Amino acid sequence: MNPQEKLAITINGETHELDVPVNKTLIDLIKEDLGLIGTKDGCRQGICGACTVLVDGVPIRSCLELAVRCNGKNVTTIEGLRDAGNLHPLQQAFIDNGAVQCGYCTPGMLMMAVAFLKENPTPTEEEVRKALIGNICRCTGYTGSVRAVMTVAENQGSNQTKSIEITA
Amino acid sequence: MEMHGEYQISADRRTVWDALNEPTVLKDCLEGCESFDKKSESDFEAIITTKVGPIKMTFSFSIEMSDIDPPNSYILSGEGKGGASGYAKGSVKVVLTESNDITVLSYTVDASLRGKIGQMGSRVVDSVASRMADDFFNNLTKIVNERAGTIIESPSPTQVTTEQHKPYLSRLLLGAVIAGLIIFGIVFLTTNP
Amino acid sequence: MDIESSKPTAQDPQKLRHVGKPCKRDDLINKVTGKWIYGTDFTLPGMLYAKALRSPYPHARIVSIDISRAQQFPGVNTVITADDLPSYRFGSAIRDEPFLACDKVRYTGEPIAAVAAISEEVAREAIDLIDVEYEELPGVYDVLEAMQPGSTLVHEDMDQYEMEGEYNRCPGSNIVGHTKIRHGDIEQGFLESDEIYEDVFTTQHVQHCSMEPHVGIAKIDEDGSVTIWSSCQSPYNAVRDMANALGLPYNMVRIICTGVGGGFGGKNYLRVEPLIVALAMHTNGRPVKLAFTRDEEFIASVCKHPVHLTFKTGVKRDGTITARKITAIFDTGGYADTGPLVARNGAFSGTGPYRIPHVSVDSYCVYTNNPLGGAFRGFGVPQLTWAHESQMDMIATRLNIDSVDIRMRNLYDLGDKTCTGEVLRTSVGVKDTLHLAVDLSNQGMQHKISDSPRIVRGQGIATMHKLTNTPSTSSVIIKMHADGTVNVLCSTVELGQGIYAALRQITAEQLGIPMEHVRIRAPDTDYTPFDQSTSGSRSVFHSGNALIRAADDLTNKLCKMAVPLLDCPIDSLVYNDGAVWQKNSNKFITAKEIIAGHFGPRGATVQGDGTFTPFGAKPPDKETGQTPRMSAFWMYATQIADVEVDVETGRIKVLRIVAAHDAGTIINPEGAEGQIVGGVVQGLGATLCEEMHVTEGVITNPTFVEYKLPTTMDIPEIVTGFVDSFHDEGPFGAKGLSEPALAPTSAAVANAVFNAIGVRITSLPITPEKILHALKLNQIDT
Amino acid sequence: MSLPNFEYRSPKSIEQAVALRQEYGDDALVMSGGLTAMILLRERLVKPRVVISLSEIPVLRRIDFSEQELRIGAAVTHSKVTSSAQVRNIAPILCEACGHVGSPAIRNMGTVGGSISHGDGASDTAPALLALDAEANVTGPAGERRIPLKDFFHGVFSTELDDNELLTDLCIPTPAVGTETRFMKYTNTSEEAFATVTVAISILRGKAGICTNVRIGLGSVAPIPMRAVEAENLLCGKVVTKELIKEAAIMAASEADPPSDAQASREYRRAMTAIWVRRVLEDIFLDKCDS
Repeated sequence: MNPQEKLAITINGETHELDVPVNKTLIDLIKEDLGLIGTKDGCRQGICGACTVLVDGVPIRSCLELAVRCNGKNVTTIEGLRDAGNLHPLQQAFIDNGAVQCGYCTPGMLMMAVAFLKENPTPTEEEVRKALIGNICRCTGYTGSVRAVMTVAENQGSNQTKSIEITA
Repeated sequence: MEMHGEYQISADRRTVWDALNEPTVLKDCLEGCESFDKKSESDFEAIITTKVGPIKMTFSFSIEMSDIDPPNSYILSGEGKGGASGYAKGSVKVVLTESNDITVLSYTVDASLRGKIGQMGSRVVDSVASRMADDFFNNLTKIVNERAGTIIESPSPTQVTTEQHKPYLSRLLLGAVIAGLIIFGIVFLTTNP
Repeated sequence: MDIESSKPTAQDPQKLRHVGKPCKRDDLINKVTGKWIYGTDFTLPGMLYAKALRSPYPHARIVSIDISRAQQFPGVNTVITADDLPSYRFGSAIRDEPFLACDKVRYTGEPIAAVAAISEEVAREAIDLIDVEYEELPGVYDVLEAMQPGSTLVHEDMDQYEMEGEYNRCPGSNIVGHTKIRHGDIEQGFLESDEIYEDVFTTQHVQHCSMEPHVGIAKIDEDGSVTIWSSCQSPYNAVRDMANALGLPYNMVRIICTGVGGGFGGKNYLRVEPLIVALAMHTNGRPVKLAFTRDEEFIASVCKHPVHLTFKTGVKRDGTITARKITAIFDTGGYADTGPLVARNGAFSGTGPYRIPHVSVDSYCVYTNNPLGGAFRGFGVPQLTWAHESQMDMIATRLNIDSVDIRMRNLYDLGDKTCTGEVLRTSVGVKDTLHLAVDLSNQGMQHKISDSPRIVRGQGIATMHKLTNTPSTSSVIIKMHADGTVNVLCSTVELGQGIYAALRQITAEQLGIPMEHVRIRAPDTDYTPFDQSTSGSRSVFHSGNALIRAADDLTNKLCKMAVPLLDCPIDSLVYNDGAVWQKNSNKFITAKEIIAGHFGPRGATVQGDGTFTPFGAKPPDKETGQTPRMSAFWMYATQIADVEVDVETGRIKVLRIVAAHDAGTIINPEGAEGQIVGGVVQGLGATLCEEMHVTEGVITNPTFVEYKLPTTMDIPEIVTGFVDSFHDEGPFGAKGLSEPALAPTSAAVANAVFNAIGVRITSLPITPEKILHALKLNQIDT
Repeated sequence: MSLPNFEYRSPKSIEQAVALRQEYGDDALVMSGGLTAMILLRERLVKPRVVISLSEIPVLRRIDFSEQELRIGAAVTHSKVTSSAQVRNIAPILCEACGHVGSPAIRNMGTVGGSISHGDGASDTAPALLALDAEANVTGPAGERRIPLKDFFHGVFSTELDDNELLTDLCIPTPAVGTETRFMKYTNTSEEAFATVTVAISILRGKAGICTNVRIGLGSVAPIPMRAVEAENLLCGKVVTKELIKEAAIMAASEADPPSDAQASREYRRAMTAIWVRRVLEDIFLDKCDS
């Protein structure tokens, strides 16, 4: 058996103490050990973006990160976007703007969009496209997801509501 | 993938043969060659390890001689099994010509490589392949020239022609394959005539 | 009420409550929260993980396989090769493919052995311990060479394979399918023409790249019955092909569909299932799961057929086409898969939506040792459209005729007869799509014009038509619960295209109940009735019509049950808005009350059953391709592309694509636009940057690092529009929608590039390198 | 699908890391951002006994600057460089280069030191660092040594680093006043693809338009990130004209030794080297000559 290490990791606000083999990737920890199936495995080379999660608020490729390297870190997955039952505004906007068809790229794209909007609340469309360049979608042709992010940016900009603080 | 090149060695053909006669000389020229032994008149086996960056691969080769026209030219074809990391296959035609007191060794290689190495991207291989072949011939020229005296001029760079695109596996290790194949050819020639 | 009278009349749209209105899909809430379960997420207790050992050689004899080391590796449950299986062979058109390679391998990536182990890592390590001795054979990689008599045979014993009826093959050669169309007298046609132009076009290997790789789990019970959980498009294709391969009765093979992360045709037939079934036969009942890695998606699944197309067209000086002779050669790789059907489909749409009196088409499906060609969104039509729309512009230039005019002169009208002898009697909106595209295009563009002298602008147009696989059948069962809410049991699969929303709209409209009362979930062939396939843009038309019939059957039953409850004769009763009414009175009884009244308070379910097959559709004649009805419906589309070309680098920037489509009545407007935009972007990928580089049967770029898909930064402004068109046999007048979206894009872009810099690229993809090379040749000529 | 078995070490200081490297030699795989290491592991191209992670060595994630130079720790991510005000005002083309690496999430993981020590000819950041005349600060058992970046790359995936050394900093000398720098990454398939050619140029324009300190860095057009030395010599000490720019561009293209792959052929990469070196030079000398 591969050598194990003790790992203290917070996932979507819940802290776990686990013994983890050192060669376990973060995506395998999330999906196999913690049963959070929302993060998707598309290419295992860091190109398609379906495996994007937030580590301390920063979007990374969970297929190219070792679980043990996230010791003491705060990981947010798609399952962590819901805040007390209601959807994150971006989740609702993706539904309303035709940004989702097969849905396999959606979790990764949402995590990237959430982190991007937090850092850049009033982006131009060009900036939104640059932010999502690493999330490949084969069904929608991207116009829906770019429109969804722009809509949320405008709504947040206009009524200055407290954007739902995700558990990162 | 096709590769061909030419090397001018400042020694008469006899000196080139003598130098090439010593297996230790050949082993020094060929980086990563752990063993090579003669199985029969025209069959050889060799183990070659090559290292590119962090990647280390070991090939066990079985080689066969054909179209032997001593001492002018011959064709070598061989197959190397590298386990999971890949398969190598290639053939080399070598021609030795002598003009006044230098020997011109020209070679034409057709080789392909398959397996997991392709994951590193096909853009990697040509340069590695030609570099390793160049390294081999530089070493050879240096050693032979030490014996025969002066160096006439540096070898012409290896031209790499590419048909449309490279086979699946990167040609990363072709250099080892090519150099290895050429070596055996020469070894065979030297021991035969 | 018999079936015929229930045919939908042209209800005026305002009265419709659901069809044609925006509607929220009920699968999206689970997808944006990561709850939707795809095949890759699916696990079962005691499940084993599988890996396949794949051939590195495109054509080789298997001299020996030593699996002993793999068998002893800790954690390995089973290792199998072809010797552990009876000689099962599968294939939808021709049963030519073994579960595991036995005598020789015919394409790089063909599975030779398979391992089932307690974890993916163990299976992965064990695969490396299997030693195979190959004897490489000379392969055939050029499809033209593969067609010549005497060339290397990929399948020496092709004549012994069982084959579907309608494809004709030529044993002793590599030709596994040959479709012919003979209409009028082709030589006479060329005599009547003023000019004859012969042009050659080619297309490349393109991979579906569904974001979810192929995945499946198989389990075999003591009684020998096979259960497969699979992320597949067409469960009944899998039942038929697997049962035929295993020699089992159909009811012993059960396909349970998981969520699907994109299909695009790649998951329409068996691909991962044979391996997991072969392993499951040796794991003593434990389920076996195999999920392809991304590089297996390139080397081990099917891709879009590269096609060599020769178009010889005779035209009058005024642009009227008098004759068209087509030779299309599909490179279907080591095994046929559904190649013969794709070559056939391509042929029957191949002449383009043009009235041509004299037509001769020969469409071949040819074995090589290249990667496998299979079903890809468009089924051969995008390749043929690339040729006929490129040549149409080439002819327009040669005759100095405007490219819109030359099309208008030849496009079909209502009542015209196609080259396969079908009279187009309804919904022929191809000219309308041309007008709409031109109107939308003239409304100006967001993009400002570049002022650099190196950037040149151009615009191009392309028009197309496509049939759907005909005849084909769909059956549906509507099950009404005691509370009046409804489950629809159908085997159409939600791939992401939004089909369940459209089918729920049709059901809610027919039953007059709210959308929330209608649910559809993934099929299970033990329960859901037959549906031929989720492909060919056929689902709305066929499953929609089946739904209308099922709703009639259900409402008839409710009316019969209401007779004693309302105490009046059957013919005085009518069903409307979830209840049975007595005509010209306000007496009514709701469905809920009918069920309670008829079956008692514990309730029951009432099922409506509906089946639909287009009437009058006969398979085409094998020699001439003639048939009174080639397609249940014809889809039309016109696209206009605006491009900028950098004349120094050859780089193309597509500024805008206008897409005007005739899909009949649009059931779900938002969903429809999404299908067109997604299709256009897929079309752009195949036009500009997607190519599987295959050298001597070996793919040199099997990863997303070197096989590039369009990203958010590669998409142009996309303007979509739908002509209003009504198909008298379609549900509410609807036809089909998704496939045409990517067919005309390539030719529209190529025509725009020609318009910009006078350079004609005839091979896909249109790379900057090809443009620079062509520009240099031009400079030498001029 | 997971990785082969290995032991994991996460040293807390450079000294500990170097000691580990010395102990395990080439039986150890160093993981900085982890992008390349994870692909090598997953494809079983390497089966190291130990993986050494640099993610817990804070000093490697620092950016400091002094009068003479800007020092960027080897474990600084591409995102951090792109958003660093210090780097932006001292070496703007490095910000631009890091901003073109892969995609946002890749830039949050990949490190400047990781991509340089990998020795990839198609690196986006190496041409910029070459143009900036950067030096690699390397620490080994015998202590630190400085290697000019132009001598750092030997061949495909092979660099000056030997098995028990670590790249710890990249040091960029503060450019002289009047230095003009430009960066351009050209891809010919999709916007997210590897470069077809990357050009980074730094030129000091002295009085009367005489140019000195000319450095042209090229990526993806040779087995290693390279300097177009011949082309630089053509420009050095001269007043730059349109003609001279064309000449230098053609010279740079002839110095290149481009690979052929699925993205672009050797000939096309050479042609694009000439086009883009010329365009970048014209952009620098826009006022001098009509573009």
